[in-house]
Amino acid sequence: MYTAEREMTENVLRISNVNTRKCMKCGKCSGACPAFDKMDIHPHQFVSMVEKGDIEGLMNSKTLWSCLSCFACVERCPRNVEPAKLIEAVRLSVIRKQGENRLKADDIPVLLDDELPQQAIVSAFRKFSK
Amino acid sequence: MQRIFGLIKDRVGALLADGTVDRVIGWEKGEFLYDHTPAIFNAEDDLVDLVYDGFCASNLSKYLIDESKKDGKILALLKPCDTYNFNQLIKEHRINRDNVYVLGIECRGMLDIDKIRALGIKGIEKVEEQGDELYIQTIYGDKTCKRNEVLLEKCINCKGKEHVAYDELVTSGEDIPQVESNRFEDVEKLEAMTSDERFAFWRGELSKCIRCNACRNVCPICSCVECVFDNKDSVVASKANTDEFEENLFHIIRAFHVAGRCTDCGECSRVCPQGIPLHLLNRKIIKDINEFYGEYQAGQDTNSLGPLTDFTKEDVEPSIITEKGGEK
Amino acid sequence: MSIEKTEDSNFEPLIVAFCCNWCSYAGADLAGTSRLSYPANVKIIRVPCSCRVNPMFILRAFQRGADGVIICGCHPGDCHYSTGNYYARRRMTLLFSMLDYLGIERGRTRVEWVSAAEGVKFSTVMNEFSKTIHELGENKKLRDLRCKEFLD
Amino acid sequence: MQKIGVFVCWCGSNIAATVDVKAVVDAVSHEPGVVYATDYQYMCSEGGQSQIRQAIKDFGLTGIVVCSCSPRMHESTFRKTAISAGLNPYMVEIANIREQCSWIHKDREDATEKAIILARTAVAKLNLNRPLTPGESPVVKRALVIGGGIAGIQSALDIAEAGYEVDIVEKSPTIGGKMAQLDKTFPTLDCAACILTPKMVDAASNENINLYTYSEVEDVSGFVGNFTVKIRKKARSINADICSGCGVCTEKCPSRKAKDEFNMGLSNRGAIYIPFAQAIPNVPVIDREQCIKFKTGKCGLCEMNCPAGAIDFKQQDELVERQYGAIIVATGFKPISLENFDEFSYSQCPDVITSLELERIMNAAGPTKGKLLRPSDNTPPRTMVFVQCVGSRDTSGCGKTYCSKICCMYTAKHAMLIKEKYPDIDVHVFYIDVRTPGKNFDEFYRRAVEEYGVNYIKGMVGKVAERNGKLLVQGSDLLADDQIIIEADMVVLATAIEPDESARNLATMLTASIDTNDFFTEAHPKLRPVESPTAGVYLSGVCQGPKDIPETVAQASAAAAKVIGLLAKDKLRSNPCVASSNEMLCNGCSTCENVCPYGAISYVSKEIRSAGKMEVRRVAEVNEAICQGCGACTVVCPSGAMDLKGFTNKQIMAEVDAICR
Repeated sequence: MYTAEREMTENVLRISNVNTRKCMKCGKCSGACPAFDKMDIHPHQFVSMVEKGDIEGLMNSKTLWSCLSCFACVERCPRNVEPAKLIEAVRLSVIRKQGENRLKADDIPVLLDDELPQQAIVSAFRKFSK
Repeated sequence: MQRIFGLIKDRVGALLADGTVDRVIGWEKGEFLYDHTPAIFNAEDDLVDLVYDGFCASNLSKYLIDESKKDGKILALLKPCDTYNFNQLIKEHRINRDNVYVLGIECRGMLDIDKIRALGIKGIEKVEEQGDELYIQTIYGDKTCKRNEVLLEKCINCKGKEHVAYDELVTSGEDIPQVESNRFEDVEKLEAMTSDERFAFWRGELSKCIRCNACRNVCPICSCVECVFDNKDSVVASKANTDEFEENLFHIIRAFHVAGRCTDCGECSRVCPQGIPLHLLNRKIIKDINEFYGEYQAGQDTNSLGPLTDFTKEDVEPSIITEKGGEK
Repeated sequence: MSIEKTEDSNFEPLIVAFCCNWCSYAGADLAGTSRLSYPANVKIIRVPCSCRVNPMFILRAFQRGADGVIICGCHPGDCHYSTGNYYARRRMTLLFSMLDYLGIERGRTRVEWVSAAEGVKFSTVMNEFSKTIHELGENKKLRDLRCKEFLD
Repeated sequence: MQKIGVFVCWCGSNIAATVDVKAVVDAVSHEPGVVYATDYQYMCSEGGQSQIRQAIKDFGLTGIVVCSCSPRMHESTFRKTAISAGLNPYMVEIANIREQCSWIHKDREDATEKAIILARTAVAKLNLNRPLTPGESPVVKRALVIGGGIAGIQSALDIAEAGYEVDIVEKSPTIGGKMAQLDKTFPTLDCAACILTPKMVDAASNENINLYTYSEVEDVSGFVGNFTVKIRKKARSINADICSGCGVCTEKCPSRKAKDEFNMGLSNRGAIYIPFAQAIPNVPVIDREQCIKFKTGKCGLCEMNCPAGAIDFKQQDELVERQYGAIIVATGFKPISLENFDEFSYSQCPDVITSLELERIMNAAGPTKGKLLRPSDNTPPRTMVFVQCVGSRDTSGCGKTYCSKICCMYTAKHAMLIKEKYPDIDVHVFYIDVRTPGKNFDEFYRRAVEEYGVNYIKGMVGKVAERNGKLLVQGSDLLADDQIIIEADMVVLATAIEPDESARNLATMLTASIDTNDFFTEAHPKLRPVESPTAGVYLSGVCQGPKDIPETVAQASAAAAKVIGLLAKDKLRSNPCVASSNEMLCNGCSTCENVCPYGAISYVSKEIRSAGKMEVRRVAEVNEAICQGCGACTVVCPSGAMDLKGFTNKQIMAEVDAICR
């Protein structure tokens, strides 16, 4: 039957435009992930969880917000599966449920500190601006 | 036209005299002043009959198929549009190149006697051509008209004044205005009609055909050793008019036989006694080829593969025609 | 003509199909073995390759009373003779464009690439084509393109 | 007029159920040319066929029409029946009233009427049939093998064994191919050189085999049974007949900068070199880019020191043209380039090597004389990491989509050999799946794990980075759901393999089909794996697809068996339904020549009597052995001079008329 979970998975797949069935479970994404240690669910598991339809698990995971969106997994994946996009899609699902809490562009300078690498700033902005 | 004719005559005389060529193919006076016929001049003094003026529209490259088989060298006077056919015949190994000396002659565009008469000029005795003006002596006094008003259809849609094949060029040095025209104008008009209107148009035109084969006999490309319509045991031919097949579809089959090889020289329409616009059939195929497979001018060179003997993996599918939309 | 051609709905179109021996003829056979049905008025002529179909055959078919002609061949790239269908594709495009230019109804001619494994596609194509021809009605135009009178 | 017999088959009930067979017989018996018509339950059975034979004799039939199942089913059966009754087999036409009539039309009246029309069409065609006899072409009793690796050598040996002459063309200075570079081979761990060099010596000494080393195929023309091949013998700058192979020149040569291709560039070689000790032929070759004599005109030390005076700087390439009956492609493979895989920093760190480079390092004749040392500082490694599927099973476009099939086995071999010789080295292998689908393969892999303690990690390496002399290999361990970093001394990449770069233009020369990965396409993946669709061209070894040595040798012998089968025939029968040109109508315009996919049409000038006088005309001529009968030429020929036997213009027109009557 067409449960809410089914619909959410469809939603994630549509937003991310990722075909999870292409994943051959090689684990290269987890091998290349710089934020691996800070994650409870690891990149190679994103794909199989979305495949199984367990969006809930991903939504409540620490990974969702510790992923740097550095796209190393997308760059290195031999099967073009693009795991990072799944994270972006699930983030969207979470934010859409919570309603509006946009981060304004001019709020950012105050939050910055100098050691933050450029990439982290960009991904932070993308994370919190949704 | 007088100046260029003089230059040609001298040059031809010189080449005949010093033996580079043995004979010359050009035009000689016909019965009337407007129907000069192709003729071969073997010696210098025959050149007195040579003419070159506004009525030498016929394309001499077809005669070179047989002439180039004979030994000895023949000089051919070729207008720019004739050289395209010459190249196409070279590509099809029909002309023996080393037996032909091509003298590319300048052409201002040939005149259509019916159009002159349509201007109300009757009883023509002499036509004097001065640049773009025509001074015509008639039994009712002198008349003048603009050259561009009375050009042949094929000269209105002239493909350009450069010769694509020549051993030597004879030009008068005057600049010749290039007539601006959209060659495919009539084809586009026909395409805009509904299919019933088009069918009525073509049924009207093609039923005028008296099967005199003039179009086939004048076409340089349509020069098979034995034409499929003459060859009794081919699948098509039937001399007696017993079988409608040949009657109905002669023109479409002929258009297909020359598809991709026709240089659009317009001779078929010019010679048709019934005035059927046969060139519109060939020109439609040329327009399609340009549209689907890229600009192609038959006879531009002597080694490219014709569009129907070539392909690319990305050609359009035939369904592009059936799904063209519009009225079925 | 064996059966009298009448104007109304029980008009039986006559369709000639040129099928290339290696792919579409085998596709037709597969449609047969899978017992898929398509109208009986489709008659198949076997040719070695779609490039063997001469425009004269198609014009002859129309002129002799066919109401629709379909040419089937291998998918471009799969031709048994490697390049045959590429030539056929160009020639048929120009032929169809010429027929349309002469005022013949566009739907009367068609090219379809059918592989030896596409029995289902073969029967759907034949059903579709037969329906289109049925709508277009009897082919009068190509029968008398040059004769004066018009078979009304 | 023909005397035609029509035989309508019931096919049990397959036809008779929806087609009124009697009505078809009755309708078709009035057709012009038909003298006999009958029906029978099973035309293709012995009973049916004897009925046909009997009718041919009784009525003196000149042709038969069988209305039955598809010609693709029983055309050959009924042609054999005709031959046995003394009738030309091409005077047989089949009307397909089963697959294309009785099985698809449910209405009995429609089906019967269509069957009548189909029968009438077949009779109309048969009226215009003419007896055809398959052409014959001679077979040159010699085979060509392109590629001198184990595949080429094995094929050549088998063909020579059958008594036929074989030429091997090998582009590198020696035969032996990639296998010569290997140390040991799986699954038996016997040394590659020990099993290869005897075969190389046999190939060299076998009087039926001619070796063309340091040579390439330049042009191939002709057709099955009669190929004409131009071979370019590149100049070695050494007179091979006088040279004794002593190797003095290779020691004296001062130019030492060239990378030794045989050792995968891990060591240098002189400008004049012999690839490896057991090279066949054991003759050096001068690399003209590196040789100081060729570059500056000075030096010539090799010439001075050569006892036999075999050095000849003036030697030029030589073009040889020879005829062959069959060609075997054995061009082999090479590892892919790793420029798209910067995550392994192969080009930055010398200690990150490919498996083929490891073979050379472990080989006794290799750059390190068999001792396992790190290329960077020649110290023995403490920890080694193997990475599987580098560039294989990759649809991202950086690598190859297919599995290279041999890496799992040779990595297990490497791991086992290293652990056996240096037990204290830690060996880790990152794998996605270990694929060991062969005889004793899985047992071999399990020995590596269970007896030798190789650590197999299910996961993939994400990054390899160098930090103060050590290689930090960061990879995932999926079973432990962990990301591990191993400090390794050496990293070996199991690199994907791809066909040799010569494959692409060789395929165009042979008009053999090739797929997007440059592997040669076989005629049928399951039923004809060693033949190319192009008749006379056979495939042996990795040129057809990734495979290991046991399979390559098996395929090499299979290809050889096919070639022997072909060369055993004196004559080859070719398809008689080919194009033929009527010289009276031919314009000689070459349009047909341009569309012929097989180049079967050539032009000759001929004395033709036309209109009473003799005239030399340029006319087309069809080589009946090459022409496959597609008919492209018949349609582009405006005058109808070119026609196709068996499917002539008149026959097809007659079929169209019969259908539309």
